[in-house]
Amino acid sequence: MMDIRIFLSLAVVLFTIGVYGVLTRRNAVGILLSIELLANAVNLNLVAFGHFGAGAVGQVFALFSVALTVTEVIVGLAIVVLLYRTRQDITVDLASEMSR
Amino acid sequence: MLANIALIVLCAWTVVSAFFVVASKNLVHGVFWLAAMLLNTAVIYIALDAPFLASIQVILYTGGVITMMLFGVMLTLRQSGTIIPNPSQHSPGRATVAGLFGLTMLWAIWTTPELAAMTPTTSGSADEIGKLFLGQYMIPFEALSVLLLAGMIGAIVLARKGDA
Amino acid sequence: MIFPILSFIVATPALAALLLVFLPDEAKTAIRAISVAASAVALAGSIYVAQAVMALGPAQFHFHERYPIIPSLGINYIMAVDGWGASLMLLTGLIIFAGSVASTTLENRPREFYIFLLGLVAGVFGVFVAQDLFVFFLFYEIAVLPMYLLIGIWGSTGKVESKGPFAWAMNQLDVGGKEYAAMKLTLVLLGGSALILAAMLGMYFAGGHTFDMGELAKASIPPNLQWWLFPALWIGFGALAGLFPFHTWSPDGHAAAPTAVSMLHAGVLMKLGAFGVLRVGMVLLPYGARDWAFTVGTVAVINILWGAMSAMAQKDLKYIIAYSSVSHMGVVLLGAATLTVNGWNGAMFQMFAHGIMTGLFFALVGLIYDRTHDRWIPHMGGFANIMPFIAVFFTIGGLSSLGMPGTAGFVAEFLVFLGAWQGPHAWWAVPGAVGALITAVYVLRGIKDIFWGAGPPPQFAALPDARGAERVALVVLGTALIVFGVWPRLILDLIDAATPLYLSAIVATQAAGVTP
Amino acid sequence: MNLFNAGLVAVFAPLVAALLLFVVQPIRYNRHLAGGLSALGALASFAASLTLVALRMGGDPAPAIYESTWLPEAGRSVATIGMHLDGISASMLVVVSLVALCVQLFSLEYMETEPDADFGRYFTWQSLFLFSMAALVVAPNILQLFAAWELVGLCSYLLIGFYYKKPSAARAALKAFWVTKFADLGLLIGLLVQYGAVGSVGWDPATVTAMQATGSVATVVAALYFLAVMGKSAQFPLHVWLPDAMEGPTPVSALLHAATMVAAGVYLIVRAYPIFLAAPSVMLAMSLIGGFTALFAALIAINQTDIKRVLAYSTCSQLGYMVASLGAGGLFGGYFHLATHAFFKAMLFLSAGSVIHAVHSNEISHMGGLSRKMKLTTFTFITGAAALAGLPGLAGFFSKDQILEALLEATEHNTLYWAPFLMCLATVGITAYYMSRVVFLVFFGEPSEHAHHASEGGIAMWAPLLILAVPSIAAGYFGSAFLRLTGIEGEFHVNHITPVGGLAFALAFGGIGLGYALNVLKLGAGLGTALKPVADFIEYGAVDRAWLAGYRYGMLALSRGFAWTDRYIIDGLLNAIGASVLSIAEWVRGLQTGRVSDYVYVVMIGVVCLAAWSQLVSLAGGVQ
Repeated sequence: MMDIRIFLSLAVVLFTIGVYGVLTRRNAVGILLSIELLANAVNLNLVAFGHFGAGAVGQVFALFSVALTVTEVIVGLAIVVLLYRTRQDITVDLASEMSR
Repeated sequence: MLANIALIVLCAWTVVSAFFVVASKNLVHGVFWLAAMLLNTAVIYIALDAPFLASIQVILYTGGVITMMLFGVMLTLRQSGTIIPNPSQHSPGRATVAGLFGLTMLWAIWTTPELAAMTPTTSGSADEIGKLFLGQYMIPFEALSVLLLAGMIGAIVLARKGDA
Repeated sequence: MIFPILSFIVATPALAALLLVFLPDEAKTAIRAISVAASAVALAGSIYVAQAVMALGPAQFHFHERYPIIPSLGINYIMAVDGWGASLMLLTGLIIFAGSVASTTLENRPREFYIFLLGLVAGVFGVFVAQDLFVFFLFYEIAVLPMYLLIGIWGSTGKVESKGPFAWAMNQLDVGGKEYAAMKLTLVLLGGSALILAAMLGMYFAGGHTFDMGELAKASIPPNLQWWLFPALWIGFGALAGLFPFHTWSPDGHAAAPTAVSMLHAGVLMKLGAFGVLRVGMVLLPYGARDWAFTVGTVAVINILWGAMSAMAQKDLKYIIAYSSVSHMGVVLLGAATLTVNGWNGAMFQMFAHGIMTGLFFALVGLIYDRTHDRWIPHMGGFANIMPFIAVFFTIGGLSSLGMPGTAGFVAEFLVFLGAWQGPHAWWAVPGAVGALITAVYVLRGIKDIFWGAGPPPQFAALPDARGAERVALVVLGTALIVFGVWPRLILDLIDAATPLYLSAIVATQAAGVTP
Repeated sequence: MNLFNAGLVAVFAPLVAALLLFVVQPIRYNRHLAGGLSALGALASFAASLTLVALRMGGDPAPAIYESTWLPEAGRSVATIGMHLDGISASMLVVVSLVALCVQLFSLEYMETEPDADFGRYFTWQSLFLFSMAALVVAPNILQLFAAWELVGLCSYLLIGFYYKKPSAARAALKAFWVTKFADLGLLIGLLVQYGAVGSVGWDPATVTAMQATGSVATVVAALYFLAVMGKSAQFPLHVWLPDAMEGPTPVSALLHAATMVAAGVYLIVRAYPIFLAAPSVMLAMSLIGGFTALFAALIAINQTDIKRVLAYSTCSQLGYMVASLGAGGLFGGYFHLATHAFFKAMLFLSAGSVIHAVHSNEISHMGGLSRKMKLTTFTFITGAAALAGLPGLAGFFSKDQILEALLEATEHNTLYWAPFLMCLATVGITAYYMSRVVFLVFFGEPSEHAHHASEGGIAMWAPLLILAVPSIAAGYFGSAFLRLTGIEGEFHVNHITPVGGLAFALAFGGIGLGYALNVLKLGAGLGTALKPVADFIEYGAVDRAWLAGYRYGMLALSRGFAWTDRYIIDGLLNAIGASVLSIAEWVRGLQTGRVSDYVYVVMIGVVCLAAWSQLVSLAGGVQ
């Protein structure tokens, strides 16, 4: 039962859900949540491959990824806060005014 | 056998919580579903023989990130007592694309013989991870620390009150 | 080590521009002094180089400098000058000196203006002395690009009615505006640059992975390839030289540009294009030149007549001069296409003569425009009564442009026509000469309408004549026109000694068979 | 003083004066200095020219040539610049500098009323003209001749446009320049043809032999050169600029448009005569056009009411004589007539100037009865008119006789020469008629109210008239010396009256008699009036208007077409490309919604496609 494909499939499903979230969410924080799903799916992959042959390197990269994701969340949230302060709204549709 | 059942339940529960991250109408609920999903993943890490990473996951993610998310939600959507909306734009096209992506990936995973041949080994201890970080991956590690610092400063600068 | 005079001349304006960057905006006197001093140094250096080359033998290259830049790609910083380069350096020195002196009256952001102007000049000098195609191209772009800002910021806006089958397009584009003019000029020239770059790379790969122009001249690039590369260079460089039908940036651009920019652009930059066609296109691709000569010459003839006829119908002073530039650059291209010694001498001399003449013209037009804030000739008349100095020099410039003996224009046109007659397509000379006649018609009519007649209109009655610095610019250019017209050998000896060597490769191709 | 130095002084003395005047403003603005310097330049030039003649008369008959390379071609010389000093150029220099000197002296007083600046400007151009003309005369090859030829055209333009504030003067200046410039295309292209064929722009025997060897080249070249001559020397139908050129000050008309500049065309033929001789068909055309111009212009002169225009048409007519003569092989006659005509026509013009100065009008009807008030001017004008009409004993008689002789002789070789001969012969009578008309109307009869206060000018005005009167009367008797000096083959006898001469003599007297009958006795008064519309139609209705229409409806309309096409088609296409790019960009821009999820949507579509493709490839056996 310890088949790598199970973990990979789980990651794919998580990733797919995350993608769907990014595609459909209109709220900036909502999108950030979906992105967390994506990142988590990737981490799961890294750890799975580490367990099935690559060794500690898998975890090292997962840790790198975690750190990057955290940074991204920080900056993303800062932008959200900024967005809110200037516009009183964080619906990303309205951010499309940059195309005008 | 029991382990297998437990794993399947775990996986199913992970998928369900992930689904509600995306599907919940209340944003705060969404954040908590994400926390649940992250904790589930931490358990899976343990199952994958990576307890160190699991602890990081719990501390950093479920502790730090979720707090920050809540913080962000509360800061920006200060409607007390009501449901904080999490509007979505559901469309069949988007669902199809996401679904097709998943199916393609699954197809790839289950048709690749190399994957089937893989057997579990050890994941490596915290010891080994530490040596790798301060040895082979020294420079990326340091660069990452600088990036974190920059992200922190950037966040402060961006979110600072006053002349934004 | 020998003093690197060529790099020094190229660097002087560039360094002066750099110095200006660190000056405060308010120090207008210092800004002007530095700019004029830098261009005076460049002029003095050019004169020194010209006479030294004359003494050392204008047929060979002198003042070599060579430093590798990217050795693995065969890119070197090579500077050297022979008679051709020296004569055009002298032209550049004269024009930039007159131009920066004439611009001392500019009040709107003089610092930035001079920075761009001097940067541009450094590029122009560089093109004339660079012997490495890559560096040549680099300098070429340095010279061309500041034009966008110089016109876009300091230019003036006119109005053009939207008519004809493409009125819809004109409505969309604000035709006549300075931004439009700057944009059109830059886009057309960049389009040309893209072609040049492509051809350059073709030469690089076919010519033994070198950009050294001396080695490329010796490399035997296959005639078939040359047949494809030459038109790219011809159109690419030609776009800058006002080649028909890619010349329409010139009238709008020159009309919109401020005085010194028009002077430099028509006076020197258009020559870069013609020089590129001649020095890179024809000298390095002799087979291409031979096979395309008929097309080049015929289009040049169209250029001459087209420019002259279009100039005749203009009522805007700057447009007249701009179209006349198109016409006169046709003479340069015609001379180049003749593939004869006289034709090439004439082409080089015409670059020189037309550079000075058109520099003078644009300086004068600028002076008139500064005073009247009007370029519409029907509004003018009788200006000779209030600005006799300007009238005299306008007449001198006009006479040179119509090829009056005793001015440099005559020598150039006569040599080109002589070359054309000796070449394989003698008939080219006839429309060329007719172009000179048409020039006589529109130039003298313009002089009559602007300067002759009883008194200026009342709103212009109190306008002053040219003043101190402006007079210096006019006298420098006007005197040069006459001196080089009366005794052309001052320049022609420099050019003539180098021409046969450049031409020899093409002469050799005449004997070879036809390109399939 | 040797030949070289004398030549240098003759050519460059006026240039020094001109440059000083042009560059140094205080000199130009000081009328004493300006006039004096200019006249001094002319005087020096005249003295040097006389020296030249003296040296030539005594010395070696071969031409002395001093030249230096002007245009190099691969180290060789395309053309030289320098001086070609022989009898012809020396004699021409004397004529030019003498007339110029007289004209400049005359101008000192005539132009007195001009402001200082204009006065200085006038003398600057006068000096520049004298230099240009001298450079033309001594040119060692056709290129230098062409260069100087254009320069004298420039001076003509500047001097016709001297009163540039007057629209009619401005127009006349442009017209003169354009018409001659058009004709000069012939000279320019002829030079190219000649150089292309034989590699030389000279007229030396070797060049001419080479041209003859190349068949039709000589004919083409000669025809092209003749086109330029027609422009410069105002031959039909390019004569239209000369009458209008009378807008310039009268002394200018005397110097440029009567005596010297217009004769440059004839001088070119004289210089390049070997080339013309090699082209018999061009010679015949020359003769025909010259003869026709002589007759045509004389006919038009009959009805002019402006005294200067009468003289202008008579200049056209006399130039026609010269050209006709040269076309018939009468080199000496043509050249001799050039010289004598220069003297007496300059004198006529200056006398007319004196009259105009006195009555402040050009109109003949504003004059009349001036013989009582201006005795000296009356004398010189009548002398000049008589010389022009060809009365025996005066300069014009001898030279005109030479021409008619030459034409008659040419009929022996080619009967077509009868046409120019008869036209020239008829012109003798007509010339006598219109000149006597002017004399009777201006100097005799009842004075009009303008003429009441007329009086003779000062010494600066009458002295030049008297100086010019000497050669106008006596030049004919120096024909043999002239012949010897110039080295032209021919014979000349003062006291040998030929039958043709007698006939011409009779015609001249007939013309004068007719003039007396019509203008003094007022017989057949309606005749002139009846003929006037016809003459007017010929002149203004046909030739002039044809040129005007060609300019206005040909050139200007065409140029507007070009400009329109350039702006709205060629540039329009460029604009259309630009606008189309903008439109496409506008459309493409619609894809950029600015919504992150939309971008991710598109990215995901791409990812799915890529993933599916790579999966399919690997299932099919991988990429080999």
